[in-house]
Amino acid sequence: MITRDDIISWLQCYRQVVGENKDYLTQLDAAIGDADHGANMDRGFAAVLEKMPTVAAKDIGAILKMTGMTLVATVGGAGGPLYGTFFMRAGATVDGKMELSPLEFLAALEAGLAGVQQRGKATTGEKTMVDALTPACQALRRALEAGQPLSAALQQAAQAAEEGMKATIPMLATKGRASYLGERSIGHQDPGATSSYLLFRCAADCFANKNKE
Amino acid sequence: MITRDDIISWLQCYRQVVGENKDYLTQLDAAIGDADHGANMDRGFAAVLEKMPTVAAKDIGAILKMTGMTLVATVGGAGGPLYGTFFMRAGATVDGKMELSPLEFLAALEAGLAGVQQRGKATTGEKTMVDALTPACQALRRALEAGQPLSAALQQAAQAAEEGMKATIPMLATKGRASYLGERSIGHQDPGATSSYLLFRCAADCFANKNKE
Amino acid sequence: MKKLINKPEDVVVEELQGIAAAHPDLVRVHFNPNYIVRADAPIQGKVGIVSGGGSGHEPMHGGYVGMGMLDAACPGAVFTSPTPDQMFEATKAVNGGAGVLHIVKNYTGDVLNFEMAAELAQAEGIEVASVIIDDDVAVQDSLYTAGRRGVGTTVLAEKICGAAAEQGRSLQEVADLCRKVNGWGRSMGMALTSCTVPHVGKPTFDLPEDQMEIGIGIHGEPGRTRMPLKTADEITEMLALPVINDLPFKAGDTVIAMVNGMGGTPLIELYIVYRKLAEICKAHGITIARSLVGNYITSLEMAGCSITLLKADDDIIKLWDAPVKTAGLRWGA
Amino acid sequence: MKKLINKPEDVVVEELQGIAAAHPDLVRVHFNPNYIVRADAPIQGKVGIVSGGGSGHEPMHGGYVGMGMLDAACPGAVFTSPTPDQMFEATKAVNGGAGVLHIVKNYTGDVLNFEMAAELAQAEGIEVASVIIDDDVAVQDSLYTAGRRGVGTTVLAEKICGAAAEQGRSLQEVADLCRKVNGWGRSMGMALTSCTVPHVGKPTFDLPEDQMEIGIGIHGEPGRTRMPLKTADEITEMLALPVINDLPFKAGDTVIAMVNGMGGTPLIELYIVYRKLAEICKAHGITIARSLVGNYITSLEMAGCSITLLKADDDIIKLWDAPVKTAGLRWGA
Ligand SMILES: Nc1ncnc2c1ncn2[C@@H]1O[C@H](COP(=O)(O)OP(=O)(O)O)[C@@H](O)[C@H]1O
Ligand SMILES: Nc1ncnc2c1ncn2[C@@H]1O[C@H](COP(=O)(O)OP(=O)(O)O)[C@@H](O)[C@H]1O
Ligand SMILES: [Mg+2]
Ligand SMILES: [Mg+2]
Ligand SMILES: [Mg+2]
Ligand SMILES: [Mg+2]
Repeated sequence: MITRDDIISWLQCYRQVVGENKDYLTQLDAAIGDADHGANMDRGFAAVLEKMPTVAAKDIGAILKMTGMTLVATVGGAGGPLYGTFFMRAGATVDGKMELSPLEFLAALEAGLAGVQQRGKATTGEKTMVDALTPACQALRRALEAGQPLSAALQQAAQAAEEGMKATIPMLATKGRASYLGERSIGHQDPGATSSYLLFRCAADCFANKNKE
Repeated sequence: MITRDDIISWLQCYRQVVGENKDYLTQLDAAIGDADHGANMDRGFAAVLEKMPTVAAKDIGAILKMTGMTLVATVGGAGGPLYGTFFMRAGATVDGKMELSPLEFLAALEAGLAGVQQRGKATTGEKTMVDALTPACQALRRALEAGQPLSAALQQAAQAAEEGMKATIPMLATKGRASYLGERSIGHQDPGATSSYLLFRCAADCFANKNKE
Repeated sequence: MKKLINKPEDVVVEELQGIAAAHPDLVRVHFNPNYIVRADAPIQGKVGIVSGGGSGHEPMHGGYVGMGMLDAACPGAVFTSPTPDQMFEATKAVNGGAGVLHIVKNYTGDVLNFEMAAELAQAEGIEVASVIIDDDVAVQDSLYTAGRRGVGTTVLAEKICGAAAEQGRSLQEVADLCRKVNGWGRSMGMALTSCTVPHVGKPTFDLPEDQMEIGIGIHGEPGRTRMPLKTADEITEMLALPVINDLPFKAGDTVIAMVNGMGGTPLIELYIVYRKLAEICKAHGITIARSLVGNYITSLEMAGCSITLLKADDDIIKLWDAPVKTAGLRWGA
Repeated sequence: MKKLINKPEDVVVEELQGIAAAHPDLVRVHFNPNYIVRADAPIQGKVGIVSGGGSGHEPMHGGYVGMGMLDAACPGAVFTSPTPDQMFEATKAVNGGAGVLHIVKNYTGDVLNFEMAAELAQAEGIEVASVIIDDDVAVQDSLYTAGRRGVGTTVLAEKICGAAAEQGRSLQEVADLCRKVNGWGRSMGMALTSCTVPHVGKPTFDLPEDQMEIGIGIHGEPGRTRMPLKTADEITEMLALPVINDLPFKAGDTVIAMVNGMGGTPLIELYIVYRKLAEICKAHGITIARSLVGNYITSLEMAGCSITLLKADDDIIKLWDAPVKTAGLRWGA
């Protein structure tokens, strides 16, 4: 089972990884966007970690909803409402739970993805975070349904996210800021797909010892 | 005697030399001024040459006055009124003359210098054109009074102008735009002193074959 | 990075403190969440108008808060859309009972954050209408993409709708007018240099000394194409013709024309561009009834310009001429 | 050189054509000699006010021609004082029988050319008074030197004297007022970058990425000292304290404050400077009654700013608040 402490360490891990990759994400955004994705995500997750004490005794749903609301309130840009919606929707599906089965965790992530797609109206192939989130969720479902342990399943999800992220490179952007560049968006990796890959990478790393469940 | 054709070829020579030294003069002005002295002088003397046909049959006084008035009307900056006054005053002293003795030419130049000093209120040692014009006029007077031929006298005047120009390098500017720089004006050659030196250099070159007078 | 700033992270807050100190007669600045409101807000019975977006486009939007234009502006981080709480609080602060119009530039971030704010405000019983400005002809329009960016027409829409709200028109009327202005306005921009986002510390893109970017937005992003630098006349044509042909503006049309500086271009150059734009309009039989030349919607210190034409009928011209009293645009008051 | 221009030699004329096209309601532009006059000049019985100087300082001076400010402006080549025929013709064009005031910035070129123009106008029987603005505290004042430069106070003097002339004050009164404003105004400026004079094609000076120039004028010239880049707060202090100490401005004084951009600095930075200036004034007990934040007297695309404080009595404040209708400064009309 995934405990609330696991969820918190996942968010802590992600906060750190975002900090380390701030310039990298910003650089990706400079090429086809407006050079703020790294700073945005960094600001948002710093705020999430600061707010963590407010959910000290709360359930996983509360933690994830706090995460989403904090992102919405501090990030701005496209990333704020999209990642905010991701975590708020994920949280709503696991309301009141103090631990999650792998399939419950998957369901939360899938609800998050659905929220992103509903808000952003993007589908795969448009060079957005959806291109990393979608294959990641799919791979996770496939692996779990095939009976693989969570840690292995998350490794596959992270790998699928990475492939999805890389697959954005040759894409022509049709959503988000990169779409304004038209043909010039081709050849660049999408910053949001990159931060989404990192989110799954962190999950895989954090839950590496969850082999048994 | 100096004929009106000599005067015209002096001005033509100067126009060409100013054109050739436009960037040099501007560069000097960029260091301690506002990077326009070359363009200013070039614009002014191009206009003078264009107006030359209007004094086709006129006397030397008229030619010099036309030169001064044209400079006033086309140069602007400090250089415009100062060089303009120089030529207008010089012209006024030789009104109606179709040729000049060397001493008459000297008197015209001295009147021009006096005009510059009256307008600009600068004396020697202030890092301006006065620092080239003054020793040049003095050297010319000394040489002519010592009975030297015009060409030799003008060579000495040009040399004195050059020395005066170089002497502006270590000076602290107290007049003109360079004065705003305070101590930082030290170590740079004054652009106006440079253009004044070139004026005497042209006279020396143009009147080189006036040995006999 | 050469900027008159203290710390990159303090840029927006310190700017807002400066605005508060400089214009107490015009505006109040609220911090946490950050928004700028008219000093006399809310005005009972008047439609409130709220806009907002990333910072770095000054005077837009904060400079347009005041009588006859915006009731509130919500500044995000530099080039980053503000967050919903800002627009939500600003909407409450300007609601005078006649509803609130959100003027939103078409960027995914702006649209999503304003959308969330509108949902929150509506949940509290405030009537909110949202109009999206998408006037940038450099971007191909399509139902299947994010669509066109909102650029110069935003300024004109804020002025014109502000005047209409001041007249006492209803939310529906002001929103319809805003949609009309958006439908009749077209813009295109170009850059001679990139700009430097404070927290990034270096230019967003490198642009060689002999190259320019055509079809840029207002976030320091590269444009649609990079090409060798051309003369002001050629550049003006490259911007004006796509604008004219897009609506299309026709002989006999009357327009409001804006030549906008991106922040680092001196006014002397903008007038050179305006001169050519006036020639081009004349050649097309288009009458420029009113004009703006200056820095109105910028990208930090970017050098470059944009051109906006807005087809104008009598109503629009009258609303344009109505008094406006803001830090960034002022006449008749 | 990256500029929105056609040919360097056509910059000023094309800019003037642009101004003429953009503001036919405000001004007429005369070519050969070049000057900009109020559309309704000459105004019978009103003192005419003429200023001028090199181009490249836009909106100064052409942008200040109109009701309540200048009657005419004479633009020279970029950074080069205009020639006497321009001021002479402009003086004749605005003379409404009550005499003409020349507001002259203290640069040798400006002073000499205006002087010659005044002589020509006086010879034709026009009463001319000249007031020289020399407010730059970066330059040591002395009877034996060219003295201080005229910078920011010029803009304030033009506004205030323009209002006084509009009220019908006599030439003597307007000239005395102008001298008072000059006596009560002090400025200082700094640069983060150089600027590029069009016909030169490269920056006037090189300034390394980590250096700035303090005590600059408005002609792209280097300043009094070069030093490592500092924060906005430190820079504001370095400009404000010499300004405050020079007059000196004292506790209890009321001032008009201007934070002026040199052309390439975005407004967001100017407000950060204004914030600190307001703090400093407050700490000195100085009340800022009115303020201007923006590009008012520039050096082409130079990045940097200047600070101007003008001690203001009731008369000056009332004249400041009077309506003004120009391209560069407008309120109440
Ligand atoms: N409509 C959308 N749906 C899903 N993701 C989107 C959408 N628009 C943008 N994104 C994602 O957001 C990322 C940019 O985020 P960020 O830089 O924070 O916002 P902004 O573009 O407003 O500056 C893009 O790289 C892309 O992955
Ligand atoms: N008061 C003065 N008297 C004599 N010469 C002066 C004076 N002021 C300036 N100059 C000369 O003018 C030159 C600058 O001319 P120019 O660059 O054309 O004018 P500006 O300084 O107005 O740009 C200086 O190098 C100096 O020699
Ligand atoms: Mg971004
Ligand atoms: Mg010069
Ligand atoms: Mg952004
Ligand atoms: Mg000059």
